[in-house]
Amino acid sequence: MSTFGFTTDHQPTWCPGCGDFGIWTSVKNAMNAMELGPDDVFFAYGIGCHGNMYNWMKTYGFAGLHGRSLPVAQGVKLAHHTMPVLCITGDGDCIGEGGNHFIHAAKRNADITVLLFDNQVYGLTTGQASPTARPGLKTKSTPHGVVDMPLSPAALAITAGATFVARGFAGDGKGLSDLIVKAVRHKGFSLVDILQPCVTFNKDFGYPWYREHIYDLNSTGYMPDNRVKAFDKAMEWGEKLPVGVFFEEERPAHTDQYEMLKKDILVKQPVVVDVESMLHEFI
Amino acid sequence: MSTFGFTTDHQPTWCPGCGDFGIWTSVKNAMNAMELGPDDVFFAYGIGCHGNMYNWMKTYGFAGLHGRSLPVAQGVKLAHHTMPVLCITGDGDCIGEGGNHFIHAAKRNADITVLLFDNQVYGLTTGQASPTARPGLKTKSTPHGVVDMPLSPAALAITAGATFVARGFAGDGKGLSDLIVKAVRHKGFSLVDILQPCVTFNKDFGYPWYREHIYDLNSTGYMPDNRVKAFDKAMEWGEKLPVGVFFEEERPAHTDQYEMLKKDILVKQPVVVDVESMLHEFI
Amino acid sequence: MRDTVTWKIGGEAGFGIMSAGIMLSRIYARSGYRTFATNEYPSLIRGGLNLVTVRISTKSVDAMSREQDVLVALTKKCVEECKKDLSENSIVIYDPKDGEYTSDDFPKPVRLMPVPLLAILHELNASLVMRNTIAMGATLAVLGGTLETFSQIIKEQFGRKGDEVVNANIAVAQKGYDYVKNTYGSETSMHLAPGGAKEELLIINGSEALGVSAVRAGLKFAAIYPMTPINSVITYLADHAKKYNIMYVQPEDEISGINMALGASVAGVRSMVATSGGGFALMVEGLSLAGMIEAPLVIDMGMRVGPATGMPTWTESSELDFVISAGHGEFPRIVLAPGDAEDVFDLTTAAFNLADRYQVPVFLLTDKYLNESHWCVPKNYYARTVAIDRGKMITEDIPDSETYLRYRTDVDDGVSPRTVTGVANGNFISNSYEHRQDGLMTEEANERRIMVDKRNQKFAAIQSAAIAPAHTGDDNADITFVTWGTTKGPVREAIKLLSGKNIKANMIHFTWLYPFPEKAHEMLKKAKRLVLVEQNSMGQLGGLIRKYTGIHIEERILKYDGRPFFPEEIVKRMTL
Amino acid sequence: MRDTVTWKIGGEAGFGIMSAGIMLSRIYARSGYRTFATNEYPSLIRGGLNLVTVRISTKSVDAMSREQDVLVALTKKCVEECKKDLSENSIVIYDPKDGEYTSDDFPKPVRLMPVPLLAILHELNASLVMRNTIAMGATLAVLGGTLETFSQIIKEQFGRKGDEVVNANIAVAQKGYDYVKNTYGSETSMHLAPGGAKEELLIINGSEALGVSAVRAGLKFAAIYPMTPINSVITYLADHAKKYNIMYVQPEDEISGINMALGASVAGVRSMVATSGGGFALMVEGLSLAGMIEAPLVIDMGMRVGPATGMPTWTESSELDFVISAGHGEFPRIVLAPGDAEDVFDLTTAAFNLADRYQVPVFLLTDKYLNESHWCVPKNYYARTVAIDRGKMITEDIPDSETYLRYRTDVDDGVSPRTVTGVANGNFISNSYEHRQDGLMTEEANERRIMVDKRNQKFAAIQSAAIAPAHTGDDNADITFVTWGTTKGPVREAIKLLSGKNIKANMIHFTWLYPFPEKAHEMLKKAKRLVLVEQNSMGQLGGLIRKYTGIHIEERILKYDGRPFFPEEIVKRMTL
Ligand SMILES: Cc1ncc(C[n+]2csc(CCOP(=O)(O)OP(=O)(O)O)c2C)c(N)n1
Ligand SMILES: Cc1ncc(C[n+]2csc(CCOP(=O)(O)OP(=O)(O)O)c2C)c(N)n1
Ligand code: SF4
Ligand code: SF4
Ligand SMILES: [Mg+2]
Ligand SMILES: [Mg+2]
Repeated sequence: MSTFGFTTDHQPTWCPGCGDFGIWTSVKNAMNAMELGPDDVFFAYGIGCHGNMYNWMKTYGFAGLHGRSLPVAQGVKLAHHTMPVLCITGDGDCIGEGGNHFIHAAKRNADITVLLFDNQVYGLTTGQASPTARPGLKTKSTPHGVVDMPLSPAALAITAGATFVARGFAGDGKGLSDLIVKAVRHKGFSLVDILQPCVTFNKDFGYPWYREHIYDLNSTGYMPDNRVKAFDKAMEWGEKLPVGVFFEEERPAHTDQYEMLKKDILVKQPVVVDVESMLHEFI
Repeated sequence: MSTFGFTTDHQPTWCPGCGDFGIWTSVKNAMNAMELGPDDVFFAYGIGCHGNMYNWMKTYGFAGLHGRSLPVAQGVKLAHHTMPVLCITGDGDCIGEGGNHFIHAAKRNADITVLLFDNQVYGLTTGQASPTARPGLKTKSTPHGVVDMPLSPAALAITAGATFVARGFAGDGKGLSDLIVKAVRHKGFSLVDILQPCVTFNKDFGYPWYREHIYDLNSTGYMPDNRVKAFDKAMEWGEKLPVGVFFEEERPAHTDQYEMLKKDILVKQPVVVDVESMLHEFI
Repeated sequence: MRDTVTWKIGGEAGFGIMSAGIMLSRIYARSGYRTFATNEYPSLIRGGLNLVTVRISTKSVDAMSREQDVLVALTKKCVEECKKDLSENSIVIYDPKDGEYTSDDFPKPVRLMPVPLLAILHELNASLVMRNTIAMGATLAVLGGTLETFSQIIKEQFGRKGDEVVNANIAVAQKGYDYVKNTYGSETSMHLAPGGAKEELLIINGSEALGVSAVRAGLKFAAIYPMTPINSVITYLADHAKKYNIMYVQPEDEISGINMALGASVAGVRSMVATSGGGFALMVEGLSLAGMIEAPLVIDMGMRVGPATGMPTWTESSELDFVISAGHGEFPRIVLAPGDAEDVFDLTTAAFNLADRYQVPVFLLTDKYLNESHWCVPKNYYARTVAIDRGKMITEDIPDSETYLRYRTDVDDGVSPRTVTGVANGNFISNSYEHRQDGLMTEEANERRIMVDKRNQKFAAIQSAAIAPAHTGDDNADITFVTWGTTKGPVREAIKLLSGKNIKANMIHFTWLYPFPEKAHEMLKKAKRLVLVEQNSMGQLGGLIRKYTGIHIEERILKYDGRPFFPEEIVKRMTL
Repeated sequence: MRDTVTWKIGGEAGFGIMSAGIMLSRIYARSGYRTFATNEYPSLIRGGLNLVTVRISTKSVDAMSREQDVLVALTKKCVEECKKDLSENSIVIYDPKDGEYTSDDFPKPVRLMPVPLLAILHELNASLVMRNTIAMGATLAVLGGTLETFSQIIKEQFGRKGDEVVNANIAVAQKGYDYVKNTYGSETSMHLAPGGAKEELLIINGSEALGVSAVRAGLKFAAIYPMTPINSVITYLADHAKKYNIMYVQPEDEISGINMALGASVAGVRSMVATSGGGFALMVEGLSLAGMIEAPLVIDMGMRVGPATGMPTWTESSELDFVISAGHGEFPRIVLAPGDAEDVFDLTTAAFNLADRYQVPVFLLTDKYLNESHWCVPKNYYARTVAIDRGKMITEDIPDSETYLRYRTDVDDGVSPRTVTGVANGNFISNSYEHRQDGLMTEEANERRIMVDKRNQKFAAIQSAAIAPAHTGDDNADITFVTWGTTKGPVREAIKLLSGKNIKANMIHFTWLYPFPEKAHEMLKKAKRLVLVEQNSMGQLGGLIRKYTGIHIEERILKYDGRPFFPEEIVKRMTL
């Protein structure tokens, strides 16, 4: 088995202590566990601190627009469906700006893996509240504390039709890389919502807070086989906060719906047109 | 009690038999039941067959862009929070193009009422599949039938934080206008997902089909007080299909979060600035 | 006997108005005539008034005439709305049940030919949807045609539904035909002169033409959200996806559409989007992204009446400035605007090659008039071979010893070779941030400047491929019309009308709008008197010309009421 | 003694670089000097190199100089990056722990003043975040200032945190001050001449200035999605919302933002959005909607380096063409571009009035340089009364006998009176479809034409309110710089530099860009030699000028590397 460092000449620019470091390591470990090298995998990045990762992660990739990594990923997947396609996205990127794409990618059961760096803030724009921010969180855009209810990415995915929904923690390297491997191996839309401490703009939810509150759902005997139960768990956030696999289901992925992809990837499909028959219908 | 016809010199242009006629009547009846006249209420319309209603519905209104009636409604509500604000929207408009606004308006618990004309198709663009189209439905964009799972507007609303979620049927005038009254009277985000036959582009789901399959949830002893149960019901679609109120909850609405609105509507708030103190911080 | 007849049919949506127009076009196209059909309908599904106008001629047809010679009115409203556009001695076919008229009810004297459509249906126990078939039979009698080709087309069209349907249709057609012959005699003033040599002609609307051309050009991926006037592109692609191994996806919105298309493009397939102004507005950020990552993309931008929702089913050409300047930041793009179905073929196939060759977004500025009119074009024009040039594309693995630089700057046309996904050692980042040659981010002043210069270098390279405007007509004309896109046909016919008045006019017609074709300057300078003709209220091409040449065209004929130009109207609005 | 000193401080994000710059500006602004501060930082939150440059002068300061006189380098990287921009005899303050240098390590001879920052912190048991405070103390010693005002500012700033913090800060500042005085003597070549009369001056960045001005102008509603470079607008509005009864909403995306703002506007409140190019791209459809429904709206469009994500924290002015042509269909809009903090006040207050008076969207084209630089502006300038003109707005109930027509066409400026929600008998539809006078849909040709003409009528009306470009400098100059927005300051200083070389130059500076101000034509025609100066690669103002006047400015000084112009550079790039 060959292992890859995926390194470039850029150094990570995340704040010291940022949860993104841990996630990055887990991502690389997961790739190595699956023996996927820089030319074997495609990463579509959002814009945010999370997205900056592309500069130190050498693979086929696309650092596109804020909120749009899921459509890009789906386009790539449809054109090259044998390649694993992952999204590196944030809570602002994926659930704020890109919320519509999120529910629709899940609905289509697009065969992509979404790694959501969930820190409750817009990190890169210096700390406004994101859609997952918990009530009370004081940020630049909510000087008196967040008032509305947060959105749960996991619950949204479950509602919209995702077939693999999990939550991980940036501080749990091994657990997280295992979840990523499962998510990538899953055929269909997979989400790993990753609890990520932002040490600079979200002081309320740091490593200690998460360590104290999370518990491993799958070791409680919970079986991820029921959408309603999964929804219930995905909405849970209080004294205890579950991590692990919430839901898993086998259902044809979006790319399974296209007959022609059984032959070859779209990129390699020739242009075959019988001009006579093509024009016949217009005569 | 004064009653209003809300009429203009435009005649409805919906296809004969379209479910939109029935909804329109229920809407007018609901307004009359609440004694709301043309100057007392604001309607924000989407673009679609549903949205054409503005031409024969005389009130304060806004026929904006495809998919954007919810943001418009929220802007109006924030500026004039004592006025009831309703959205006339479609499954394409609200869950396709406008999906992101839908989940975020629900999250904010914006005090608006969303009437979703749910016909499973893009009617006005001559019948492509919409996000709520059931598997198998043949449309112009899915000549071999819809393949992916539909989105449930009710389930999405429940997941995103809506505080009043109901489903009605265009063919049940009385039941529907009652639901609309409840929805408008509810303080916070309210959705009435309205099953609407499109006689021209969706032959699979006509009046008879719905009449045969729907049942009144609230007369089964179901209590709309639990989000998880509501989710379960909102995902139900098979031999039986529930209509009625799925979920209801009291929670401060978006406009309740603004201290200053306790004084007066924003439109009437004077410009009060003490220039000295304003500039002091920059010296 | 006449060279040309303009025929119009009108009724409610659902009456089969559109299909009647297509069928009439087909009948005559198969019989050695040229045709052209336009439609008008309101933005609603049922009710209202749908109109189709078909011009049939023994010669080529470039535009619609302002007046019609034959009107088939299936509702009273149709008579009311259309009578003002009838020429002297026009024939009006209508069901007397819908209303009784005398020639005096019309602005100009017409010949009334009531045909009891409903009564005939009743008599034959035929269903209401066949009303248009009777009207077609009656039409053929009026025009001096036969039922032969029509019957053939009925067989082809309804064959799948069984003999009964076929025969019923033929029977009602015959009834309509006979009724006219028997009641009004076999000679009318509208008999067409015999058609010419029979050439295989396509009756195809602009959207279908674009779909066919795109497939010919190797299109593999299209993500299109429904919107008038490009819905027929969706229908064409969705219906033919399996047959031609192409992928059509209906995205949740236009933003997703363009980003999916860019993903597919970067992965290595020819990819496109189609939309109208409002949908394109949502793609503007994605356009800027395409410019930055240098991804090929073809955008079918179907114009209609704006701003905002406007009049969605009517025509206008007011998105020229918009597409040229859309997107934040500065980057090259190409803007093409076909004027007719021939142009659609040439420019669509060119668009895909240009997009790949220069790694830029390429616009096809179409409009409602182009997309929804049914054009008549020789099959041979569309049967030509299409050369596919994917530009600098690397599909072979790169040796371990080489370092691949996606945005290498040592290229003199600004275009760097790109890999497709999966090429060994070919990985790179398509980066929306400013980047170095390897695709990774830079904020360094010098690297930024170099990368802007690289992208801007393409302007010169593209200019060398630019298509000069077409100069048609007398070189020494006194009047030179300057126009673009679909005003081509009306202006061309206006020139003919002027020449009938002994006024020599010619035309400079732009199909390549941007980067502004340098050759246009010389052409414009030579003209004696320039007259700008545009389907918008601001004279956008005029602005573009002044911006790039300094030439100010003061004389302008602008139209912005949603209706296409009629040749007569252009002549009328000239100061002669 | 010097009239002017340019001081720079650099270190990692989190070192308090930005606040040091503001504090130094405040100290000197309170002491009778003028200041100007710019910043540079990469698009990341930590690490990297943040730089703030402050120019302090006894005279007015219009721009930054290319070279610095004093550098406070808090990291080794800072020395490396900044040494090339030091002028001869510059003073370099640094912590010897970060590196040891001799003057030879610098391109030009400098005076090194190592200050043991960390050692001092250690000695006083002070925390690392106070490092910049020592550096400030050292700075004041170098510039020949006192600690008095600085101590006062420390008290104001940290007062809330308690005496301990205040005293600790003052103590470290004193140490830094004393260290320099004791080690390097009390005279340096950088001593500033005494300040002038003390006038109350604001130190304010462009975003704050815009926020303040908007509130003064009666802003009531803002929906703004975060984006560099307008994040400070959000912070300002969110922090002051309660105090000034304004509503700030964070929308889920920019599309929602502009549609919320239009809803609020139609309901009757002054409303705005702010964004950068990528976010504005998403608002383009909403812009067209605003044009169609004739809703007032102010759009703060903060430009930065594009295309796409580009270099988000750097400056460029390349969205002029974009905002002028953005949106499908044709409709009037107004584009304004402030050049400095004074302009921000004047144009922001004007923007809200213009939006209401003409019922059109109005752009404030700002940029990163304007938004994030700290300007020094007399308080009196900002304390002036602001006249609020809401235009044709109906807030009183309409009698039952009257029929209210929202889009009545019997107005000669194209502007029809609008009601606010709730006015009795005032209900109407804001309609994105083409509409009749009452707001209901029309597709009729004539009604369409009339409504387009009505909207286009506003162009002439707006033209009468247009602000001609500012003509500054000698009327008979040999060189006329033509520019817009924030290049104003650098060009103004370049003119001074040229005048030092006995070359007479003047400037035509556009703050009102669109509708193109007619008066500009005459001004441009008079000039002997026109030189275009723009912060973009295509010379967009140049294109606009040619489009509207035919005048082609061939000589162009363009910059597009993300850095603002320096006056010296403009002079250098001139062919003299
Ligand atoms: C269209 C658009 N709007 C806004 C921005 C500005 N922006 C950049 S990153 C960001 C938020 C990032 O938040 P999140 O996705 O949570 O990422 P994080 O930085 O927290 O990892 C925003 C709003 C942008 N780049 N593009
Ligand atoms: C930005 C944009 N995209 C596309 C369209 C075209 N369009 C008009 S109505 C419509 C779909 C309407 O579907 P739905 O909301 O379900 O309404 P219905 O007609 O079924 O009532 C679409 C796609 C548009 N007007 N604007
Ligand atoms: S701001 Fe927060 S999310 Fe961004 S790099 Fe720093 S710690 Fe990480
Ligand atoms: S197309 Fe369908 S939804 Fe639209 S008016 Fe006709 S029946 Fe109603
Ligand atoms: Mg985040
Ligand atoms: Mg629908």
